[in-house]
Amino acid sequence: MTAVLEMRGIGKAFGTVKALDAVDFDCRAGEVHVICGENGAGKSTLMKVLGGSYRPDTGEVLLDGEPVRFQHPAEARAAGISIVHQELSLLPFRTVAENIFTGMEPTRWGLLDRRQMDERARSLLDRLGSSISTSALVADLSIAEQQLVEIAKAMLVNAKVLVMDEPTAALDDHDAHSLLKLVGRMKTEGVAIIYISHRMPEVMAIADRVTVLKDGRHIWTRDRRDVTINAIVTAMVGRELQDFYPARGATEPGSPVLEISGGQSRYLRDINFSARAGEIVGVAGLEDSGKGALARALFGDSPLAAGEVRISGQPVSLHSPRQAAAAGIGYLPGDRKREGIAPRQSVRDNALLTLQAMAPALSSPNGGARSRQKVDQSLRHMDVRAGDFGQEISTLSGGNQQKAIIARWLMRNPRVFVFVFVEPTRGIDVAAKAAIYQTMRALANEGRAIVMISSDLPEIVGVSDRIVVMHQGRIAGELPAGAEEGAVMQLALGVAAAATGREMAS
Amino acid sequence: MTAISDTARATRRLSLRNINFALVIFVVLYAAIVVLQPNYLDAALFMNFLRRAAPLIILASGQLYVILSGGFDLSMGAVVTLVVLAASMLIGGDPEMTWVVIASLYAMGLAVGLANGFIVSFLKVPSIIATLGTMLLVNGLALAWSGGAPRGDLPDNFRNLGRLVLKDVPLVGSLPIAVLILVVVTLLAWWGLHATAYGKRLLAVGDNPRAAELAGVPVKPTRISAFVISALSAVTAGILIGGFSGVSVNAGRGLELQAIAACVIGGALLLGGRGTVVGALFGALSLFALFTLLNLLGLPQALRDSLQGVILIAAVGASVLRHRRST
Amino acid sequence: MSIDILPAGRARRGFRDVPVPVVVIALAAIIYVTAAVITGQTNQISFAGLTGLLQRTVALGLVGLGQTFAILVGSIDLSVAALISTVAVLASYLMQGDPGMIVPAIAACLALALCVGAINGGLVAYWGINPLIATLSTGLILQGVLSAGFTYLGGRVAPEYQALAYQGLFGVPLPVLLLAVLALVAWFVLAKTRFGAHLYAVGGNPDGAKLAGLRVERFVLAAHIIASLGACVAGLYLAARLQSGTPWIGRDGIYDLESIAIVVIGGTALSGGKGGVIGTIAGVLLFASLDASFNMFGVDAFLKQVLRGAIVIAAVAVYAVRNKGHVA
Amino acid sequence: MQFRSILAATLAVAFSTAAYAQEFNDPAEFKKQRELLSTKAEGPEGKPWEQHLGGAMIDTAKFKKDGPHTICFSNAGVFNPWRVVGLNNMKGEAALQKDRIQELVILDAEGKDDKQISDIQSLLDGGKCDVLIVSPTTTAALTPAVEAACEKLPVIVFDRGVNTKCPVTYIHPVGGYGFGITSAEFIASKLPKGANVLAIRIVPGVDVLETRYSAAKSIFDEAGINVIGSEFTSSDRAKTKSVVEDYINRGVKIDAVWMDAGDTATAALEAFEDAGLPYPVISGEDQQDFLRKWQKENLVAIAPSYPTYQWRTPIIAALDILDGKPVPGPEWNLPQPAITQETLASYIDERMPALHYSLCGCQELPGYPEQWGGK
Repeated sequence: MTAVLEMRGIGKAFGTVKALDAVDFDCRAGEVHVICGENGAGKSTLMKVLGGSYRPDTGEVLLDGEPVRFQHPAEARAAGISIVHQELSLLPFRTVAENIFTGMEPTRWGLLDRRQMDERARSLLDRLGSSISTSALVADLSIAEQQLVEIAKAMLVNAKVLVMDEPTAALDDHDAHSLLKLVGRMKTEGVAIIYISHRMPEVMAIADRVTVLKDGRHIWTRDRRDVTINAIVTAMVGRELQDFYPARGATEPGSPVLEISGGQSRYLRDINFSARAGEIVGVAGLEDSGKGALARALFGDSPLAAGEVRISGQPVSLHSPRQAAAAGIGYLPGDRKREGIAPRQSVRDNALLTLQAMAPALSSPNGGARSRQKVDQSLRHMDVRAGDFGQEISTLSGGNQQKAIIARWLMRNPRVFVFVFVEPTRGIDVAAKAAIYQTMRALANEGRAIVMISSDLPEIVGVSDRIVVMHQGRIAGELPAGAEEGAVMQLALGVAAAATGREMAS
Repeated sequence: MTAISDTARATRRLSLRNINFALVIFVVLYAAIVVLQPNYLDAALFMNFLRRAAPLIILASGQLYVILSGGFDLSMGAVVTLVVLAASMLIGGDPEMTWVVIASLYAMGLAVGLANGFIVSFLKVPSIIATLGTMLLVNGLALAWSGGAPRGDLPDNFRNLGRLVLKDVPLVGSLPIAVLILVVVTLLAWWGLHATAYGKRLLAVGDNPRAAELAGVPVKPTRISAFVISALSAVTAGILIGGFSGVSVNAGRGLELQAIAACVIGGALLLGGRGTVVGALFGALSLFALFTLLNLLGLPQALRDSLQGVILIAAVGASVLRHRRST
Repeated sequence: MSIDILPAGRARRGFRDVPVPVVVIALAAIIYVTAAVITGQTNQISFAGLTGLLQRTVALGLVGLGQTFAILVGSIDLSVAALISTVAVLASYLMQGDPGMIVPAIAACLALALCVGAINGGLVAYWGINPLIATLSTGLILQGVLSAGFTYLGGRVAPEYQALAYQGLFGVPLPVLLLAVLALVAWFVLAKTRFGAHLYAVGGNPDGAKLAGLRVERFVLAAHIIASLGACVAGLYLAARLQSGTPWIGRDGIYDLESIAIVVIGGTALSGGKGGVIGTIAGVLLFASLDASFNMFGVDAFLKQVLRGAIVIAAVAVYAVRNKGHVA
Repeated sequence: MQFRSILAATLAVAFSTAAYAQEFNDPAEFKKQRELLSTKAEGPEGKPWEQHLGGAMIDTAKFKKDGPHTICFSNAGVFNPWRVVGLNNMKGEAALQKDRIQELVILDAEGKDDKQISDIQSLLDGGKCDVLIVSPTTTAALTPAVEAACEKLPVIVFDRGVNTKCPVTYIHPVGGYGFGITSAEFIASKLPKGANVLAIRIVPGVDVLETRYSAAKSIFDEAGINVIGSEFTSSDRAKTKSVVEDYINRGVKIDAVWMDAGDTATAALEAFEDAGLPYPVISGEDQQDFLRKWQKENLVAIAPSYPTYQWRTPIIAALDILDGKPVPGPEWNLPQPAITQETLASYIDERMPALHYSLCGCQELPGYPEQWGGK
């Protein structure tokens, strides 16, 4: 089998930073070639070179053996390279059909052929097993549905090469499964598929070959048969990673720190939920199961309409994030870029933001607990890597940004009793993941309650002391530490709700 | 690691250059003024220059707060007009009334600022439209109240705020009251933005309101107070303008755009998140030095607009290029 | 299952689903008719009264059409007022009453608008200067050169040209027809062509549009050129209607801020990617019926300003208030 | 100095290639207005708004109509105090004649030519008007609209004119040349040859203002007086004061300040006060603040006027026309007096606001002084 795509000796530097250093890569028709690497390893840069967003400094790209040099994404697209982007590139106020055809609208006598658009969009979505209406506005879709539209958009062109950059990051396990099936089908149709993922089980499930990049260099490319998860991880991190998931707490959890009884809202029904000091409660569920709504309710972002919330036994009112913060809840948002960082402010100011938000408005920004030494200490404690904590946070990698945001809440130590982590490791590389799990465990061991809301099943199972599974706005059931992924999935799908769920409610 | 510290150094150099750019423009323009008119080097004339520039600088400092929060305040000029007209009508030439009336002027400013803030924060009207609306509204109210022709008169103790020059002051020679007020206001603005937790909140809100909210920042109060500060600074500027030159119906015309321009020349990023009071100060001084220079050159009035446009494009264009090169 | 989890692609019903233009037009009609009835000037609801009303929409409507394009791609054009003045003056200066110069003068004005639009678009799209600053500056430059070069009325347009602004077809004034035709063309372009779809894509998500293979800069440039052409046509219309252009008609008409206001009132998002020309036409109708109603009630000039300010805010707030999240 | 002139010249050349400025130097009109200034007015003594300077009368029998009448007025706008005082005068006159007037309908064009054309159109469509008064925003722009109105109604134009003879009469004071002549001749008479005068003006390009400067300039040239600068200040007091300060700082002695409109005269004087210099000879206008300052500081000054009482005349003319009485026409020249040292005291009224125009002829009208903002 010959390679459809070949990239030889690709180098790309930004200023003095070498993002790619003589990387070789190829992909054959009908294979899934997975690229693994930490954030900043150069995966996205390599794909941007392929997609025509960047021009390489050195090396060449060959498509069907012919050298190509893309000046603009338009050319790459025309050449049959199709990319499902990690960052959603959709238009919220346009319909699904219009989005799928962005830039490739069919015309008839010079006019948009909307009927053809609708029909072809429908058949694409059907192929993806989705029933989204083609005339729905994208703004009205869930994140998972938007991801499907994104994939449909990439499939529109009869791609020779299909690049999927963490396509399952936003999907829950169920949707991720159907996506993987689809990838398998496309493979049999002879498409060369380049697949980027941080989810190791997924990698092992679909890969034909695996390539590992590190620090902009090609480490190795091997057949799936010849690799193990451990080997991949070791190559990515550059050392052996032990104890990926930290050991569970040695002591029994203490008294309940956070209690919700009778919680109701537009998206939630009958929420009775508690988290005790020293435990990590994992909240699992499908997209739209209400687990996101639960997180937002806990942080006062979309408050409960009825029910009672207590923190350390005291009833609290959570009607705004500010109230929640004041009540002692720390919140790590899932969408770092949109909800986490203030990109143009310094690392230090980002870490200080909550303290500054809660301090008297006219007090010094660096007074008392907000002193520069204390922030720096906190940032170093979190192992945030930056040349200078005074630089803008947007210059840091995603993992370091996430750690800085955790530091933001740690700065409020000891007045934070509950931490709510939403998708704590989405888009974060393996090494940084492990560090974040360690931190969560350390926070719990200090006597706090941790609520971890995640779509990543291995993470839920690996980290949680207790697993709460949600289904259609209700708590479907609860499972102990170390439960099987399958059991979680059954509850999430509503299959096993009857047995366990009722037990828990009583 | 080395890569990161390189960029870090680059950003630090950059922020230094950011301030310097407006400063450089100012120094160059003022040097040109001095070439034409060497007596502008006299302390007294420089003080007089500052006295005249004071309202614009104060407006720019207030506008900066709104710009940093991610918005615009187009209603500033109308507030200046309102202040000048209201002062003359309420005081009616009676010096006893001055301080009471000044207090009520600030109350009016507070009301306008609150209105702007509420419309933007709660009614979710984009600030460019919201403050355009209040601009029309306030201007109309001021004119309707005065019947289109100002009534009453400003007594000397009010006028002195913008007009009086203290002579024989140690160190500086002469010292206009307006410059004293300018120094106080600029220090206050600097303190509020760079030396309080509030200032950091404001920057975060302008940078990413959603993230700021989730970090516990009271986004709406922060944003509303930015509009209030802007309106209060417009009141201060209005008092100085009324003091400097007396009552007129178009005292504030066009000042809002000049204030925005000053901030932008001073390196503030439109739509929020980056900017400094020192930058706005030198931005306003540059703009004012430009006006003075053009006066001295005796260019046709009309071309002064053109040159202002060229300077704006140059200032913003240059900062865009600098940023582009650094990333 | 009473839970309110909304299914994919559902159709919601309610006030928010009534298209903005419909609401705005209804509001305009109610205001106008109420004013006419209350003040007893029911003959303003006649054909003549209505054409008079429509005539009031022409200049602002033409600018608004162009402005819609700029705002749709997420930009904005503050230079339209200065360009209107420039075009009006240039047209009358070049014509000097000579009918033979009508076509060359129009061509020159269009060429000028093309240049101004290209400069605006270039500064915004290729140089990356904030559109408010870029177009404010080009406006200042234009206005300055104009007032310096033409201190007084620069000649007059040809009588035949002037007649165009005052003649009608079946009783409908030609300028109203012009606005209607151009609005139709603009609607057609935005709704029915690839170019239009691409403008929405560029405005709605510039990064996404680029990844989808669109040359984003070109569309921003094109939108600015269209905005300038809109202002140009408005300037040409005003030159015909006023016989000669003065260097301050654009500024006095506040066409820059008012055109932005009507576009936004018509439901086009300042952030781009949402809205259209029907909303703009609705917005200009609202402004015109307000104008006419104020006249009927004999509202004092200053009070008029107050009311207009309040209405601009209220009209946008009615829809904006339901938005979740923050605006700035 | 050289640097300045080179820079100025370069810029001027760069921008002025397309320069096209209408000439405002019409010697015939200059001469005519100079004569009118000394012409004896005809009409009732002490009521300059009913007087006229020479000219023909026009027969209006064909417009005769039974009252009471609806008078419609399309106003350019009320964007400056002069127009505000004027509009009050007109309303005052209408109140005085309220028995004969059913309604005075006023549409305000807010300074927009386009809107004024529509306003006139809608007044015609409304069908209520018996007579139409127009104060045009711009001469040329309003011509077609006025022509259309003439076909339906008697039309009276005042302040600025239109390029058509169709209105029954066009009411205006002597004019801009007259204004310039009065002020400049006074200044020239007080200064020696070679003295310096600074001209402060509002905006370029407005006919009624440009003629004032053109007349003044030619008189200064004739008298050998240097015009050291001509600056536009948009009626902005702060700008006026700054501009004058800049001129003072140049170190050139300013012997006189000539102004094409008086609203910022006191601001110009303040610049001299602040610099500790003696007051210059100055020409202002008939606003109270200037007159008071003049009296208080014993200035050498004159206040020519473009009297606001001309706003009363259109109502008087309208009623006369509808009565079929002949009126002065097609041009109705009103007298244009100046306030001098001798007459100064009689024009000062401490009750009135600072920017009130003394030649309003409104002292006897109902509602004075409250309606004009007085106490």
